[in-house]
Amino acid sequence: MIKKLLISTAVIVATTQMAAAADLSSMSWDDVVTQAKEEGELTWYVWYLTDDLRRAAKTFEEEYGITVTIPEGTMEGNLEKLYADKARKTGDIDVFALGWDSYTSVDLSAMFMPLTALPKDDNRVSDLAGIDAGEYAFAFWGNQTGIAYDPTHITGDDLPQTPKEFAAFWQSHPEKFGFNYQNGGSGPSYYQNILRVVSGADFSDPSDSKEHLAALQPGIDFFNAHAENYVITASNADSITRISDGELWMAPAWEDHLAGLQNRGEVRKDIKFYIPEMGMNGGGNGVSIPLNAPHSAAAAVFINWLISPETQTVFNKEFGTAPMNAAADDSFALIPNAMRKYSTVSPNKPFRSAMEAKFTEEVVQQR
Amino acid sequence: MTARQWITVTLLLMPGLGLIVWLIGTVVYIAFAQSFGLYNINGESALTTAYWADLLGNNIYLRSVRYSTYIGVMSAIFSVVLAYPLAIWLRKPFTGSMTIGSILKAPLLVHGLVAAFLFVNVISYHGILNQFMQWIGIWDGPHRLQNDNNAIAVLILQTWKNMPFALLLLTGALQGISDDVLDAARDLGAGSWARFRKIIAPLTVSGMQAAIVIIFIGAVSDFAFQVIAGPINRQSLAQLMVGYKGRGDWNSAAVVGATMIIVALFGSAILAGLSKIVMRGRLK
Amino acid sequence: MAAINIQKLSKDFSGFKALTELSLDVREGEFLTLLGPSGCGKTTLLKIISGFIEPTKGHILLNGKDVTKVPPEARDTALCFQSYALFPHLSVRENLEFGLRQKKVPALDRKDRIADVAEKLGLGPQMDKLPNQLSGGQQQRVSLGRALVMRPSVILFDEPLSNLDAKLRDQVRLEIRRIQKDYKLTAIYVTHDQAEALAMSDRIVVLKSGQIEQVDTPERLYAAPRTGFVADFIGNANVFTGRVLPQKTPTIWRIETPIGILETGNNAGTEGAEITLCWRPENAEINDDGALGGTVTSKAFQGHFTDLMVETKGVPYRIQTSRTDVNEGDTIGFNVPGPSVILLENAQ
Amino acid sequence: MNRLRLNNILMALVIALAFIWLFIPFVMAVLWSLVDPSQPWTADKLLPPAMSFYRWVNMWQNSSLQPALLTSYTLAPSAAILSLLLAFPTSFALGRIAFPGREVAKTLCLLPLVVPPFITAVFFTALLYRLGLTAWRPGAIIFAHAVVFLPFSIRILTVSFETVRQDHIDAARDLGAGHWARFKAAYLPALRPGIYASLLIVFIQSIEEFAIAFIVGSPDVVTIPVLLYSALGQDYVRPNAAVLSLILVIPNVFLMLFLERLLKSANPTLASGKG
Repeated sequence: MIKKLLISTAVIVATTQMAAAADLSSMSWDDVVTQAKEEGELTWYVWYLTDDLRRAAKTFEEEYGITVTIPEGTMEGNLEKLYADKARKTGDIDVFALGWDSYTSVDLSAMFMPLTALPKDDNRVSDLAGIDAGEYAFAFWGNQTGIAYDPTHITGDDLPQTPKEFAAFWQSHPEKFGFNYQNGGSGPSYYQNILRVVSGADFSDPSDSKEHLAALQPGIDFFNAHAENYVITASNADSITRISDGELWMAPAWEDHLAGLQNRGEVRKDIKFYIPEMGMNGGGNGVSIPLNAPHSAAAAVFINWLISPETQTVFNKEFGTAPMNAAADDSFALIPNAMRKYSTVSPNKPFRSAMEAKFTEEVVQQR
Repeated sequence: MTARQWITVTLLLMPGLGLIVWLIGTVVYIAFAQSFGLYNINGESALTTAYWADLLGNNIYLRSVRYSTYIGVMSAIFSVVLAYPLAIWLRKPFTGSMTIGSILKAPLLVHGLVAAFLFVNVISYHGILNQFMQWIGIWDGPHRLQNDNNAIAVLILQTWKNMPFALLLLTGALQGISDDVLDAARDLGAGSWARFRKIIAPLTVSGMQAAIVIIFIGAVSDFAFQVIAGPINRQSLAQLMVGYKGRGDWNSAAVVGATMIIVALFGSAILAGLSKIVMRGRLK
Repeated sequence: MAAINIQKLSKDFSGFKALTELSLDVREGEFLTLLGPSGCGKTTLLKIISGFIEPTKGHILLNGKDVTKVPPEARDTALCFQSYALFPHLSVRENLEFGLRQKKVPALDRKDRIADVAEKLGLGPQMDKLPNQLSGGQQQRVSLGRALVMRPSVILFDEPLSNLDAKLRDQVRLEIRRIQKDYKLTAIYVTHDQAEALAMSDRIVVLKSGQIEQVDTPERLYAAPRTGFVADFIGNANVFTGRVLPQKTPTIWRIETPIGILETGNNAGTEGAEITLCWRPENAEINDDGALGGTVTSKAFQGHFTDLMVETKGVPYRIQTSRTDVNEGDTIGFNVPGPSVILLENAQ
Repeated sequence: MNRLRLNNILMALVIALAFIWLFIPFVMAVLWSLVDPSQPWTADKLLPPAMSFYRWVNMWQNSSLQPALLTSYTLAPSAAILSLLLAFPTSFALGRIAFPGREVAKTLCLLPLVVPPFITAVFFTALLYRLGLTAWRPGAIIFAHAVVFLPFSIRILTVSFETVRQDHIDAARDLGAGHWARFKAAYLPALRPGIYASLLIVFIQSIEEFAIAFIVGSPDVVTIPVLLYSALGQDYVRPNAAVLSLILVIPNVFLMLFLERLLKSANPTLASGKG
């Protein structure tokens, strides 16, 4: 009765359903492109910088005449929708963006379509930060966490590189260093790497067993010992804007987020960025096509455009991302390539979420 | 009332009241059911108090309950305490009282989220408040006002948003008191304070209780103000619930939801009772 | 118990002159009624005496003390409101007790005074009820009781009976008068109902547009109204203008009026003078060979008398008679006895 | 008269407070919405160095503002109409028929106001998942909005039904009017202001509603409050948030003022709205 009731009150359901996803791998690339143009539209589920990505997708729209719609949504919201749509014959999602480290916790073959139809390009990246997504996903957005700092207060050579040096900085400049623990991954990447180095726990083991979490205790004590000297910020954006305002001197940030804000004139251009030697998480985001995508041809063509060397160079220039195509030019990145060797792999779930809950409860909540 | 009339009345009530009771009833039922492990979305349902036990021991949850109740009570009190004298002052119309009334009720027109943004904008590191304080020399440098720890920002926002609502209800209640009754009290020797305590307060208790209850429930279940302007190290019940739901942990979200309903009901009952005692001198 | 003197009281509501230069003395223990059409300033005067309105000019003395600037809560007066104004959330007992509490009268004394007033007003069974559970008459009595229990030096009434039905009004009227006498209170009573004024008052003040028209006992006001306004406002009166004719005998004056010539023993002044006079409809005596005559235009039976509208030479007037054989259209003759012709001042 | 002087002082105080409490924040928002990206508005300058409508144009073209406006301004009227239809029979019963337990029914109608909106949002979503109706998000939101705002429409229509004069109905009936004619002649004139007021109030409530739209709707359905919330969240850019705030507030202010005038002509009802 309830189902009938809801259907009778559903006044406006705008989405029109196209034909079921044709099997692309058997078609030649030109046929795929012609079918994509027939489909004429695609929906790309990506959860961050949606305004700027819409502007970036304009060049694709002009080139192929296929309109790209990017809905608003959080990462969790999109994931929830992905699982909810799985049961339907044709879902709403054509291109699905996902954080690279989440590919370990998703059953790729059951969810996504193999991207074999795309023309061969060995420079693409499907194995990133120790996770190989096979042919189900390609990385399109390399990002690296690090520390953004205000050069007017700290010069290049006395930048803290290890937990001890950070503690010393906190001591000498109280409340000048801040990091977030929610609304964005930059702060978590920072405190997780400090926990790793201080406690020496094995971060490749994903188990969230009691002992594994208990091993982190030295790191937890480290943070609580210096609680008064550092500040907790509200989100990625909050950390960076507070450096730009001059309230903070240093704060963890995403390389691409900082570059994007600087290019758009939101924050001061002179803010610098570096990866401390103790290492901070790097990774990226990938794209793939759900099995029941309504416009799979258009999706394939879009992905091909997205990870082409030309687009990756534009992304590097405009968003400061680490390019995910070997042939792309990465000269506009904020940091020299040599420093990228300090990039570490972020720990896997469920260990990571258990660690985040433990840090929130035993450090943030104690303040 | 014959049986036929009963049938027509129930049929008439079905689409309106019926749906309300169904939706709210189902929602509350699911909240409590899921908090005990039943009616699960994915996976099997089994009656268990594990979720409650787990959360009742969890520091974040306990702080969240205390924090949301603190916000709820303070917002209700501030809003009503501010609205009361204004309502009494505006009871008798005088030149300009209409404009003052509409100015004071203006915040009702502004959406909560917008209010939060405007407020955060004003108290931001380089906002106008910091600049003004520096300009007149009280502060030597800009102060960090945003996301302050004891949630003064959230309380200011709640009061900014709820005071007009309390004013609306109290003005309505005050209009129920005829001038003659107040003149009679004065004629019998009651000064202005005695008139307030003996006549105005008791007769506006029900209006005030309604205001306190609705504002308290609204403030306890606040999400937007907390997320935008609230302190970092504490979460409101709604924020915690949405957080658990986001991580797919529906059962913990249900426990927090159930707690919110309990706090809302018992809290408002206690506040209503207290306000009656304060205003009327006895609980009758 | 107090005497009140009102000296040159004026009240100007931004242009509208409610009261102008009004002076009045109220004797101790007297039941004085302020009577007049609506808008004549009687309620304004009452509110000034009770302190709710401040006069623009003039003074009020209570027992010789100037209370013009004293606020109502500090003035030894008690007001019974037209709307009763009982406290809706307090029981009858608490309503009666309210004023005593403000004056911090000791508990024992309060109990006695309340019991006394409750017994006098027959409110015993209603003591613990809320006002909305009482009938109109009972509410009125509680309002009266609440004022009486204060034993004020002056008790003020603002048309307290206007919301009661006729039967109840008579009964409560007598009660108020009886209690006022028992407690020997000075009372000022405002009403627009002349029957009430005549029945209850020691003296009546007739007010017209903010000024006193006449102050006197009910009987003299009825018998010797000063102006046409008072004559017609208290009871009914046929008012005419007339010219004095030459006198036949030194003690009889003859006055020519639009309906014929009237003779009276009262000194109407010199021959040819223009004067105003009136006579009461019930004083006319119908008999066939009467000096005056007229045709009956309408007839209204009122129980112990019949009200006749009569017309002579196009001029209408009223006659009340106990005879029941007169019908519409009859032409009747009648006399107006000399003593019942009342001479009025010319100022209308 | 010191009371008059006291009033004037207090009035001046309120106006000054209103200036700080209302006027300054809005001016700040307008200024922030005009900041041109060429030069960020830093602390030392009182006014933004470069002002232009770039932000407004940018938000109009690139952000999902247009779909959000479309969604909001189609969701709201549907919810208003649905709420009106659902409320009609109940209000007729509550307004015209005296049945025992009517007062209990009236208080029960206020249930949605007592249950926190986020509870309704989260566990209505749970219900949708259980029923597998997650594809019907717009319909679900319209349904949820209509039911959650029923207290407003029921209350207004009940009051309107109570103002229908029984003698009008009897007169029409006496003159041989059938059911429909009687409704048109006696009921409709008295109900019309109530119907408009109810439609308008639920419309405004639905436009401003955030909890259900955010939880039930995301990620497919985006209303203006949800868009504003996301702009204030992770990718917080102050000028863009300023633009969205003004877009959300300005139509509402006019709608509320229009409602105020309408209600003055109709009858004093519950015209309060909460963000």
